[in-house]
Amino acid sequence: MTLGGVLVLLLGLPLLSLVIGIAPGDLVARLQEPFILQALRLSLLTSLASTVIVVAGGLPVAYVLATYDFRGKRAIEAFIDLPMVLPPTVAGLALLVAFGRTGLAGQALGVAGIALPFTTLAVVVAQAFIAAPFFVGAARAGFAGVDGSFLDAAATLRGAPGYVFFRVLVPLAAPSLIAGAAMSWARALGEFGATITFAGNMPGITQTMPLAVYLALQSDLEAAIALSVLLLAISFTVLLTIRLVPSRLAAVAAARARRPAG
Amino acid sequence: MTLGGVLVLLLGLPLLSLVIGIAPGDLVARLQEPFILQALRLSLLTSLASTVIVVAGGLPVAYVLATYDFRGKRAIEAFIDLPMVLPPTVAGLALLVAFGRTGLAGQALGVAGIALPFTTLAVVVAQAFIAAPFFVGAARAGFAGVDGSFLDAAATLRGAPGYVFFRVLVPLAAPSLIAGAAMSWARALGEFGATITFAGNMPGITQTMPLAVYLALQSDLEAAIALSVLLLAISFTVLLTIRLVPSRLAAVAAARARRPAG
Amino acid sequence: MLDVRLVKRRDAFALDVAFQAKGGSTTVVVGESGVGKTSVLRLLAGLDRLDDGHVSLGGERYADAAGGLHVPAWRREVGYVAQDYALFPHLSVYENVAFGLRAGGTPRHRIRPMVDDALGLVGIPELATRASHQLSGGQQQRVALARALVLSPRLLLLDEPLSSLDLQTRRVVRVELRGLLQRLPCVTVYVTHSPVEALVFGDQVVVLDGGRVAQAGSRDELLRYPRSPFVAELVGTNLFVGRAADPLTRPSATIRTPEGPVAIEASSGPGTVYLTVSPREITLYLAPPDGSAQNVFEGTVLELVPEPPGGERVRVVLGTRPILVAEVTREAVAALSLTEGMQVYASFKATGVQQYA
Amino acid sequence: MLDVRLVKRRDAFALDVAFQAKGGSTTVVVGESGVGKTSVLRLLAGLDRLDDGHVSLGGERYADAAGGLHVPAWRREVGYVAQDYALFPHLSVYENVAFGLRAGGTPRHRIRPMVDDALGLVGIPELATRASHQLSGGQQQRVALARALVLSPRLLLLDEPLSSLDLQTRRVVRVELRGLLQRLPCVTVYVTHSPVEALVFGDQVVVLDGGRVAQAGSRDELLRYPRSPFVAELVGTNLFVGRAADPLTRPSATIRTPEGPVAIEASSGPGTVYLTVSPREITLYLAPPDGSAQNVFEGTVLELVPEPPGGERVRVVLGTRPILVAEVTREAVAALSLTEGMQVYASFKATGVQQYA
Amino acid sequence: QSAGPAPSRLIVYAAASLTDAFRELGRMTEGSLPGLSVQFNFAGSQQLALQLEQGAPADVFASADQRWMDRATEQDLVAGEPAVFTRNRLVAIVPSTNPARIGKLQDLARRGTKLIVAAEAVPAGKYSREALQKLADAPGFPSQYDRRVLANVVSQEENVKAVVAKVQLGEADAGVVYRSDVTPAVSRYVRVFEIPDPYNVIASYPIAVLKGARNAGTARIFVALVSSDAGQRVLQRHGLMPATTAAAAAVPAAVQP
Ligand SMILES: Nc1ncnc2c1ncn2[C@@H]1O[C@H](COP(=O)(O)OP(=O)(O)OP(=O)(O)O)[C@@H](O)[C@H]1O
Ligand SMILES: Nc1ncnc2c1ncn2[C@@H]1O[C@H](COP(=O)(O)OP(=O)(O)OP(=O)(O)O)[C@@H](O)[C@H]1O
Ligand SMILES: [Mg+2]
Ligand SMILES: [Mg+2]
Repeated sequence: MTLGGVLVLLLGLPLLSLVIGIAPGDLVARLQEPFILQALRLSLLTSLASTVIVVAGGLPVAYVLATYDFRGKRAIEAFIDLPMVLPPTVAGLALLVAFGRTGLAGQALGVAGIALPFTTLAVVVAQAFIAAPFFVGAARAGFAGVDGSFLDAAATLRGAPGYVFFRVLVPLAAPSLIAGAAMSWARALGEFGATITFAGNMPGITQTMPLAVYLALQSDLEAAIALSVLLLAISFTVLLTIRLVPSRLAAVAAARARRPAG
Repeated sequence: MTLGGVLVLLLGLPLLSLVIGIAPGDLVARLQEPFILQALRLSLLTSLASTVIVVAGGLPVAYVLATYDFRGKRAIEAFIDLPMVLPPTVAGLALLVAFGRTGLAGQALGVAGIALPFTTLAVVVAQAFIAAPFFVGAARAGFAGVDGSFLDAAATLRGAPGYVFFRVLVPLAAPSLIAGAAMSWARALGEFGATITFAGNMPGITQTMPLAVYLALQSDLEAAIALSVLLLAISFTVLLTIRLVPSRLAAVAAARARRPAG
Repeated sequence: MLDVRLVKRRDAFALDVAFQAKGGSTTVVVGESGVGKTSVLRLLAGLDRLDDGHVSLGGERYADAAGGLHVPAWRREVGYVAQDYALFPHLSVYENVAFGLRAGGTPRHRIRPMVDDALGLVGIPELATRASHQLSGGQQQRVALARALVLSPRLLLLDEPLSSLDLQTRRVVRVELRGLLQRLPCVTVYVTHSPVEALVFGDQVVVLDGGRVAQAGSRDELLRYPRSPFVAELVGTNLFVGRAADPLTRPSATIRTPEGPVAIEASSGPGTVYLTVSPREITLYLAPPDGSAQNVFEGTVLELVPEPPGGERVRVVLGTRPILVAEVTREAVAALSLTEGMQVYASFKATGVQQYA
Repeated sequence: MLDVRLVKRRDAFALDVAFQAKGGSTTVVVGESGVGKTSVLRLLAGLDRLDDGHVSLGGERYADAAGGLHVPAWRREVGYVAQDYALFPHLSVYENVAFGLRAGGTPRHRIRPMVDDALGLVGIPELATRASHQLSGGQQQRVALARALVLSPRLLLLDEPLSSLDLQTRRVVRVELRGLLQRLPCVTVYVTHSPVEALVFGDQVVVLDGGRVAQAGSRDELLRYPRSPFVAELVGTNLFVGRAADPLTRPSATIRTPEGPVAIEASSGPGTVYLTVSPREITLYLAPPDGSAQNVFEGTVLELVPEPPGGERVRVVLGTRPILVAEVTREAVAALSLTEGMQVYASFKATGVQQYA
Repeated sequence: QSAGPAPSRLIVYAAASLTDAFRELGRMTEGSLPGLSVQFNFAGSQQLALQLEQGAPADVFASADQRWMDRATEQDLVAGEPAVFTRNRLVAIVPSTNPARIGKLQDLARRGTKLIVAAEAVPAGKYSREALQKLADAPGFPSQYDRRVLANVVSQEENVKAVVAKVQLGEADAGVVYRSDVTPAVSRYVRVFEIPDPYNVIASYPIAVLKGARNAGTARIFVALVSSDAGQRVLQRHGLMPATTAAAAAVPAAVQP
């Protein structure tokens, strides 16, 4: 218990310290600054876009991982988790090496006339790279948690696999999917190292909130802290929503799924 | 399915790009360099220490979150997840503000003659701060997954709460606990931003592998990539082990827990 | 020895049960799924808290809602065998049985002989070193029992101990368990949904329905004097509840029931009267029978169930009000060409009615 | 119409079952927990793959292990009502029933009348707008049935459809379901562990034991001619399997069984002979009976079970070899002072034995 | 492409330490060329070099360090000769609370002083070490001054701004940073100790128009503005020193004569 308290202090004090000493009015004032607004808008836009990509791509990956067993599955799972443990700058470097002009995929893209780095799209790619494991992990657990009897029932009711996926599996795994999506959204929102390395730091194009924090840090520590608190507030709101919404949904789903005692 | 492939490529290509072009011999040669060895040793030491702290502190926190329902529980959960979404530099800043010489807790520590920043202990604290949510999340799910009937049985067998925790709950949640511990270990191993901000960068004292990688990046790109691959290989090994060991353990536990069809 | 009143309120469910039991006796709590049987045991074990009432064992008070007293489970001298046995999967059979002794601080050197004794008592001394997943259902049940008994509980709680065993094993274990319970000095509360087990195990039977006691008594009392539709269904007879019409007449009397008057031989007195009619006392007709039979009910045949062994007799469930069950011979079914959905008249004589207050 | 051989091998379990069934008929597959009942249904529905054998419905081949043919579940015209009903929790009753129609591409304007019809058929037209968690067990069962029937399946599979209903609801639903199945033109395979349901529903009864068919036939056949210890136990009679000793003698013959010779009136011929003895034919003695009763078995009283209604008769389970069940009156129990563990002699007359090949 | 009408966008890759000054210069350029939008990519010089190598679409590169400009030149990314447009000098800073009671540069050698500098791989770190070496030979400084000071180093930061932040927060007793890092926002929290010119090391900031520039013309205008008197005044206001001569560009890390 004491140990637990130590951990809570370890987590709580730093976050509290950041928040203390920032006047709420200051936060609101910052929100008026056009360059902050721009960064905030870009952050919201790109994190949303990367979340959409992560969700769209993560759904089938999570589905396959939750459903099938095959050789090398564990390796793929470990592989998908790698971005989670890679120092983000290294992650950005890896992205640059892969999608840069001379990179493996970059050359192919270059032939097609697409240059990824230093575009808003690159921000999205960097965020997706970092955030994907969060969604895939949660979605995988969510899919695995859906009672197979519903899928079997759907199959015996003429439900082709694709139909069953969208009409039964996704709705029933919704709480986990929402939680995973929100979590990866928040992670994308906080992404810094991979973004600045891979996408650069161009206001309006690639300068997201964490990058703006970094620049503020160049001249004014307090401004940087104020911006961080802003980011923190947004993240906290998202995370709290993650916690509250799915538990509501889960409660509803549980109530719905309640069977007669048997 | 195509979308899933895109995601796998998105994750795979950058990692592959890093690894390609690095001669295995080169990696081995790097391992001889004393400053790399030093950083590696420090990384292993601190990540292990922070994992121990996270586990020791996380166990009771996860237990309380998994077991009890109380007002503000969701907020605490969201709170514990915050380090996961905070840009690590901001996290380091927050740690400085809290545990630094002039910080909330830092002043108290200072009275006790303890100065945290610029010490190896600070590295451990920074890693613990970032890695804790990973363990708490996994442990919480693990505890929640232990069938309450075992705990009830233990209680009716004269098992005081503490006895039950260590003799029943922890052994039965072992697969999740191990997975969570290994995950938070890997995350601590990769920690960069919070470490350098809070603990600084001093070879042999606070310079971990990711810091060495970053500094190598300042002067020698190839060296940085080689070091990254080294870090990647270690992370991958850990993550693969996480995936393989608990599934073995789980299989054993499942076999053990198998009941007569009823 | 055991004196309890257990009140527990949940969203859509309220439990309120009181009973006493003597040392060495077995009380069977029987009822359908969801009536609150497991809730009763959990409250007795101290795994849940009472909303009202009390639990007293011997002189000792384990729980008293009024006084806010709640001795936690691990401080009660209670043995609890859960329906799923809940053997610790990470421990061997020996370690499972030793668990409670270790937790309670029994000196090391005394543990082995006590565990060996307990395993011997339940007849599986040779399984000590097995892992708990290497046991059949019946063996698991024995280990769970040994694990509880080794602590010499003063109150033994068994939750559907036989229900996860298959037919063959169940009969064997039932016989052994019955013998064992008769030898044990502790108070036993045995929960089941099986009427057979209630009748085999119960020195006292408490029938639960919707969280309340529908009827309680010895097994013979229940068999002979059902006092609720649930118990009547359980023991397979037809029940009417009514009031005698005053003044009492002989040789025939009429009891007013919600389903109409029932003629009986003689009424024993005023007040509530229970009437049972055995299914064999009921005769079926295709047309309304003439005068002599006083009690006639009309309805459709709901179901025909051949009775084992051999199907020589057939249970006929009738859609009368109330639903009546008749038992007739296969020949009678053939003679009347009884089929489901057919309109029939059921009749029984005043002399075929058993009555009690 | 339906012709199947289902072979499925698992770690510790092997299923090998073959049967045929006519259109409009109901085949009940009955057996204890774990014998493979659900496995049979899943193979028929196409939810699992055959290891060997085939599934043919009408002229159509749904699965053929030899040819590697496996029509997936969603392409079979099969309705499957799982034991837990598996109503989609995120859909209303209406949407649950409409699910299969939408999935199969039924034109929009035809869906509503079809759903309404199906809900009417199962008697719950008024529940269309309910959420599936707002239903009682019986109502859920009806929705699951409607959901399957609305697709007009050619094969209807029901997995213990009544087992999660309580006693009172179960009787009502049983009657309705029986009526409905009799009207439906499809082949129905009905899985249950309840002997009563097997006897009520089965035009044909397939008794499973350990993944194999222990006995199959009409319900009367089963009731009268049990051919395995399992079926005998199910129908509540005592069974001996043996061979007639040659030459055949009259008026008395002897059948050699693994448990010793059994004397009967006359043997019908050589070969395997099944003998049943009704529990009522068995008389109990405290001392070995003298000459006239030819069949005497010795053993202890394992269990005394009062029989409902009223407990006037008591089933006595005896630890003889084989285990015999006797049914005696309560007075007989009192007269012999029968208690569990007592040594007794059980005897039956040659005339009390039924025999068949 | 550069032959067409003046494009509306100029992209400048500049070292993060130039953030405030360049933003102002950007606005000035926009003022003089209506319709033009100057956009900056501020990051570490080495990150910028790496990005340019990977084909980043930039017109101008301003590095905080000669090395990364050299690398860009080697990679054949630079059009013409890079020019040093500004210079920076090192200062020592202590928190305004001055917990270690530093009164003069000599005090940095006092045992137990928590000093932080940039890592050697970072230009500021290299320069700091060079300056300390020079001070060791200066009158009034003890022998082995550089060693004793370096023995007090508790952290070698990857970024000179991190040095500023830690001193500002009072975590370190002293740090060595660029003069330009002591921005108005920072100056409230720190005290500055100048390092005398003879012993100081002056960092040169080279700037160059890039080969891949979409609008080399506008890029040259911007570079000219930076080097102009007006531009130099702006840089000075942000704590940077003027580049004395254009020729200085050829001299790496020139020592103040
Ligand atoms: N923890 C709980 N929270 C809310 N309701 C509960 C809880 N546990 C049980 N119930 C409800 O209380 C009622 C009684 O449950 P209980 O488990 O005591 O029944 P039971 O008689 O043991 O049933 P079964 O024969 O199915 O085991 C049921 O309606 C059940 O849904
Ligand atoms: N997916 C599976 N993998 C391995 N074994 C299985 C699987 N499903 C069932 N079994 C085993 O196959 C056997 C038959 O199971 P099945 O579910 O068909 O039995 P059942 O007769 O339906 O039992 P119940 O009455 O308990 O529902 C059992 O021994 C079971 O343990
Ligand atoms: Mg129960
Ligand atoms: Mg089944």
